[in-house]
Amino acid sequence: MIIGKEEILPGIFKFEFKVSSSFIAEAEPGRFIQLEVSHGPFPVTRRPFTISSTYGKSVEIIFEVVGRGTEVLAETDVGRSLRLLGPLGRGYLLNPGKWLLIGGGLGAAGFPGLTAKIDSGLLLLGAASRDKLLTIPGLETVAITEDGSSGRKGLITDLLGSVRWDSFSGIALCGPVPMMKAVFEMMPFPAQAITQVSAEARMGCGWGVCEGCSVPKAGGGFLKCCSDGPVFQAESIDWERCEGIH
Amino acid sequence: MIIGKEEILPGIFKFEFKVSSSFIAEAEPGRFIQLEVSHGPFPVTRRPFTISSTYGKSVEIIFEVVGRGTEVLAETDVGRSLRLLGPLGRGYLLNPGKWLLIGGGLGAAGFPGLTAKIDSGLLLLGAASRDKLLTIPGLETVAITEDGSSGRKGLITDLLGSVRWDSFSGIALCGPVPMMKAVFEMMPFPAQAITQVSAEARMGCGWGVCEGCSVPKAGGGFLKCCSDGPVFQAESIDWERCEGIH
Amino acid sequence: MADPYRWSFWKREFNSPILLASGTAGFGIELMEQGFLEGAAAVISKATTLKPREGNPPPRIIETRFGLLNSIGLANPGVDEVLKILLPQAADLPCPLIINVAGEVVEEFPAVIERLEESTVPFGYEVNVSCPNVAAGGIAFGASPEIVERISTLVKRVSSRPFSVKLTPNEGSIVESAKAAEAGGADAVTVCNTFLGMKVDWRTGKALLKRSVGGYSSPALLPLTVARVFKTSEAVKIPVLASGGVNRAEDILELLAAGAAMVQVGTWLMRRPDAAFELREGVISLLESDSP
Amino acid sequence: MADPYRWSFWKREFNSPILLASGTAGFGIELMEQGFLEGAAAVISKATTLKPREGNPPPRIIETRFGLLNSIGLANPGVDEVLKILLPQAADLPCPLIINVAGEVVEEFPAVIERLEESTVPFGYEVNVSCPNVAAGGIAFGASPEIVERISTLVKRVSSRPFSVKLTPNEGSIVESAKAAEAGGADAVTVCNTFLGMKVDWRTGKALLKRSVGGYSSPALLPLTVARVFKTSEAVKIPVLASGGVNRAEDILELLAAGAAMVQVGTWLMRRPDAAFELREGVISLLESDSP
Ligand SMILES: Cc1cc2nc3c(=O)[nH]c(=O)nc-3n(C[C@H](O)[C@H](O)[C@H](O)COP(=O)(O)OP(=O)(O)OC[C@H]3O[C@@H](n4cnc5c(N)ncnc54)[C@H](O)[C@@H]3O)c2cc1C
Ligand SMILES: Cc1cc2nc3c(=O)[nH]c(=O)nc-3n(C[C@H](O)[C@H](O)[C@H](O)COP(=O)(O)OP(=O)(O)OC[C@H]3O[C@@H](n4cnc5c(N)ncnc54)[C@H](O)[C@@H]3O)c2cc1C
Ligand SMILES: Cc1cc2nc3c(=O)[nH]c(=O)nc-3n(C[C@H](O)[C@H](O)[C@H](O)COP(=O)(O)O)c2cc1C
Ligand SMILES: Cc1cc2nc3c(=O)[nH]c(=O)nc-3n(C[C@H](O)[C@H](O)[C@H](O)COP(=O)(O)O)c2cc1C
Ligand code: FES
Ligand code: FES
Repeated sequence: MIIGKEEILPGIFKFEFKVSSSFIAEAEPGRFIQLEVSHGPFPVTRRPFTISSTYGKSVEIIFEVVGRGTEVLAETDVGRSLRLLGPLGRGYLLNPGKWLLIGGGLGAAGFPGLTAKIDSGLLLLGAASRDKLLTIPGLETVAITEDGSSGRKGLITDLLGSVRWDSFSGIALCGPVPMMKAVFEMMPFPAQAITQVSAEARMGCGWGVCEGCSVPKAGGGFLKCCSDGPVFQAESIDWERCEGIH
Repeated sequence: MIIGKEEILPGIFKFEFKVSSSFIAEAEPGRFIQLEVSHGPFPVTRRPFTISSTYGKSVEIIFEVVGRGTEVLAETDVGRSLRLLGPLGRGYLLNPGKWLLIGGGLGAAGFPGLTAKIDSGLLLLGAASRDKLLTIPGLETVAITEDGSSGRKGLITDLLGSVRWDSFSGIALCGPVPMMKAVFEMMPFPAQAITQVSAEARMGCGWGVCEGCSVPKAGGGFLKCCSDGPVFQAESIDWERCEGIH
Repeated sequence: MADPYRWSFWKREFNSPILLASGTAGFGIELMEQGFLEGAAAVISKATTLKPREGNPPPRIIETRFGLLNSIGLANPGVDEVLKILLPQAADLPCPLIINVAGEVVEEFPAVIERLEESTVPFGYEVNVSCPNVAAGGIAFGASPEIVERISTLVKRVSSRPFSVKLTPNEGSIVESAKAAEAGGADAVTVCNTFLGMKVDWRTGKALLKRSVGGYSSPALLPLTVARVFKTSEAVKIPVLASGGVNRAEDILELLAAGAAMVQVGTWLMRRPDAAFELREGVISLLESDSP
Repeated sequence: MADPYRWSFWKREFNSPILLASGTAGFGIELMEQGFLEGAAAVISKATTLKPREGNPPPRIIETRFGLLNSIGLANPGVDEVLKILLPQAADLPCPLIINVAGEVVEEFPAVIERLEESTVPFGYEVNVSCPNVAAGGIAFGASPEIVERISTLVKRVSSRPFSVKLTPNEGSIVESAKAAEAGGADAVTVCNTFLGMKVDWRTGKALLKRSVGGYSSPALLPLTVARVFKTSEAVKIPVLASGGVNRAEDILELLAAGAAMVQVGTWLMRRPDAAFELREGVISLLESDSP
């Protein structure tokens, strides 16, 4: 059941669902849920959303309205029950020490939950404009927007020059594919090796059976976003073959 | 636009629509409208309803909820606009004198408008129960219900024995096909010859192009319910071949 | 203000890509009388056969949850009546009229068209090979590329006007049939007719259409038409006229992008007799909003 | 309270008419782990081929307005891995497992099945002749009754277990193919695989699936399946397993009334992993409400 709903930015919503305690126990950062957005048969498949954070017996997601499914979802009111599958997939492999979180747009939606599980961290946050810039509490944050409406003006890659890569024990990267690819390619090799990305793919089932959610694998073949991921070692992905997927 | 809505009997609604004066001018008794019941694409076709009556610049229909289209319509509120085509088809050929109106269930929905155009008349009205028995003002009425909950108990054919057929100059018959067939077959020949029936058929277009609404024609072939009718000389229909159509 | 958008086929230019599909527009006469032909590039008539056909027993139209089943059975007054009554009335249409032709045997197609050549009204023909070939036990003519080519060749021989062959998605290979139509001299292919469909009442076990199976149309079938238009337009050089599943301006643009020269609107026209006008407006405004 | 309703095929009786369709249930292992196999008479595995197949490049799944396009490309680890890893895990399934088999050439079908005979796990096979026949330029095996019969005969020869031939609605004649499968010794036909579909972005002119066309599934296609089940079940004596468009208990009863022995659920299972349970409950309660 939806117990909280807030339009945190124009067209960007935070929804809070009541869930079971076993759900909470398994809701590791980086895992996701499959939400049935409509009661009727269309859209046919569920929609995947990263678990943003959990509180007590509730789970939060943050999503942007980008098409029919998210539109229908945004119109759903508090008190309604939606079928929800999860937590699904594999989340972040956590290790102690300081983390660098790099998020583009809604890619940062999963960072609140991750923040709660790491010792300390620095967040680089990019968005098109302040209207699209999420607020992730509890972390030192450097923000950049394409139009300069908040923080510095430019792309997130413009922030990378000053990063002291060797001060981090883990790196989390999430955002649109071209942004992840660009960031990954600018990283020095040792940083690449400790980077985990949260990938996105069109999903059919979300639980490993349909082979719909393939992500190109380094060295050939494909990974399943929903069950091999959605969080992957950045090095395990073939970024060249990712081009144009979304 | 819907300007009036009333549930006159359980599951039976009267809707009033605002229409143009040219519509009113052409709204002869027995003609019908094609109503677009939903904004979305399903159900695909419009739904036909007899013009029940007209007042000033408004038209009334009376309908029963029997499936998806009428369900959606019944849920539509006053103030909403629905696309409406009409008046369509051919209505009653009116002649002076006393008329006999024979209506079964919702078949009487078009009688208010007819009543307004004839000199005088007698109405025989049948229904399954009082819950389905329409009230047609302005006519001497004999009612009969299958369960006896209003008027006499029985079928409308039970009323025919006492009818003085030669006292009428016109007969209008409307109701379910088996009822119309039974009534027609019990009539003496001269009465058959002055009987007009309002037929029903599944419609595609409603304006004569799709050939979907065929009604078996006496002597072979088919009539188009929507443009040759819906009101026909009872003798022009092949009642045998009508069996099982609805 | 004149908009710059133009579509063309058969050496003629139109300000709309929309054709009104066979069986859903009559001969255009009722629509003309209501002023509803604006926005239509051309009207395609209901099926015309050599002899009058009374059509199938009712019910002929059944709605399903997400679409429409029809089993009209090519009801039409026959080519003599068409020539005598309907074509003279259709002479006043504000847009060209294409006559859809059907038959029970191969020879009936050229026979009907030979008769239609007597009239000056038709702009061209649409040859419906989706109907059952009585001589082949009821399998559609369109199931066999050889028969499609044969019909095209025979029609070509008697016709002074361009013609399209309307293919079936239910039997055979639509791509092979399109190639066969082209080889036989067809000037276009229509892709495609309705898909075979049926509805059964599980409580009684009975089909709801009197003739059990019929043609199924639905906006949900658009992706099926898109795929078939894409594949046939890759395989032939003649224009592909798309038919199936259109009820929005976006649908028309999608079919054009997939390779169609023109796009037909059928079932939706029964719901919206002014569909051509509405959809053309929609197409133009999408194109305008898209142009830089 | 035990309900009296039973369905049977291949000499086995089930308390449900529901099969989980190929490609949407894996090998049943994930569903078993979640307790979601209750209500399923049997699971049909994803396609198994001789060699491992990595499948098509993404995107492989695209939603359209009223349905789903998929272009998985028969991704699977190959029969060796299936025998070594998946079948041992699937040995614990609470219901039978039918292995779906695909191939690029005719000989691959019996070759895969010969290997599968090494395992005691399969209950039977489903032979997918909807995939492209590489030796025939990519036309589906199912387009030709001769090839369907040939594959059936070859499979029959090596198989100790019953098998169904899964037909395609896109090419050829589904009725002729069903008869050919029966003639070749098939123990059932599955009617049918997905319809060819496509979605194009009109602004860019590009297909949304990387491989342009794919298989289209939608609840709106139910009437197409009903018609094909009706026609094939009239033409053959072996059981017809219906597949396509099911998402309600009524749909299952309609397909059974049209002639199906069992009914598959595919796309809907991806949305509702517990679909078998829900739908079976629905079927039983409709049957109960209908009985006098
Ligand atoms: C593991 C995972 C986690 C995700 N987490 C979030 C999240 O926390 N917040 C959020 O806003 N979004 C998230 N997404 C993306 C979200 O699922 C899509 O935006 C949503 O499914 C779009 O549905 P729609 O019907 O509104 O759009 P559609 O009308 O289906 O498509 C609109 C556009 O959205 C994109 N899109 C559609 N489906 C997907 C998909 N499955 N993955 C990626 N892009 C897609 C396409 O570019 C498409 O053109 C996540 C996706 C995945 C795979
Ligand atoms: C000329 C004409 C005038 C009509 N006037 C009235 C009227 O004044 N009041 C009224 O209540 N009904 C009238 N009807 C019937 C009305 O059109 C149908 O009840 C309605 O279309 C059912 O739509 P649905 O979607 O609710 O039902 P559906 O779900 O489509 O069908 C439910 C059941 O209704 C019956 N039905 C469906 N369509 C028709 C149809 N076109 N004709 C006859 N039966 C049908 C069938 O038996 C079907 O099993 C008229 C029909 C015609 C042809
Ligand atoms: C009621 C009806 C009658 C039709 N009659 C014919 C016909 O006579 N000849 C023909 O070639 N196609 C006929 N069709 C098919 C349509 O022309 C069109 O190809 C098909 O319906 C798919 O397009 P749509 O989805 O726009 O309806 C008919 C379709 C319907 C719904
Ligand atoms: C994602 C997906 C994968 C599929 N993979 C296979 C497959 O590997 N082999 C096969 O025979 N059918 C495959 N199918 C077809 C289904 O088994 C089923 O026949 C079809 O989707 C129609 O049924 P539905 O409407 O219930 O989905 C697949 C369908 C989908 C949606
Ligand atoms: S979404 Fe089905 S396997 Fe990943
Ligand atoms: S409903 Fe179309 S011709 Fe009568």
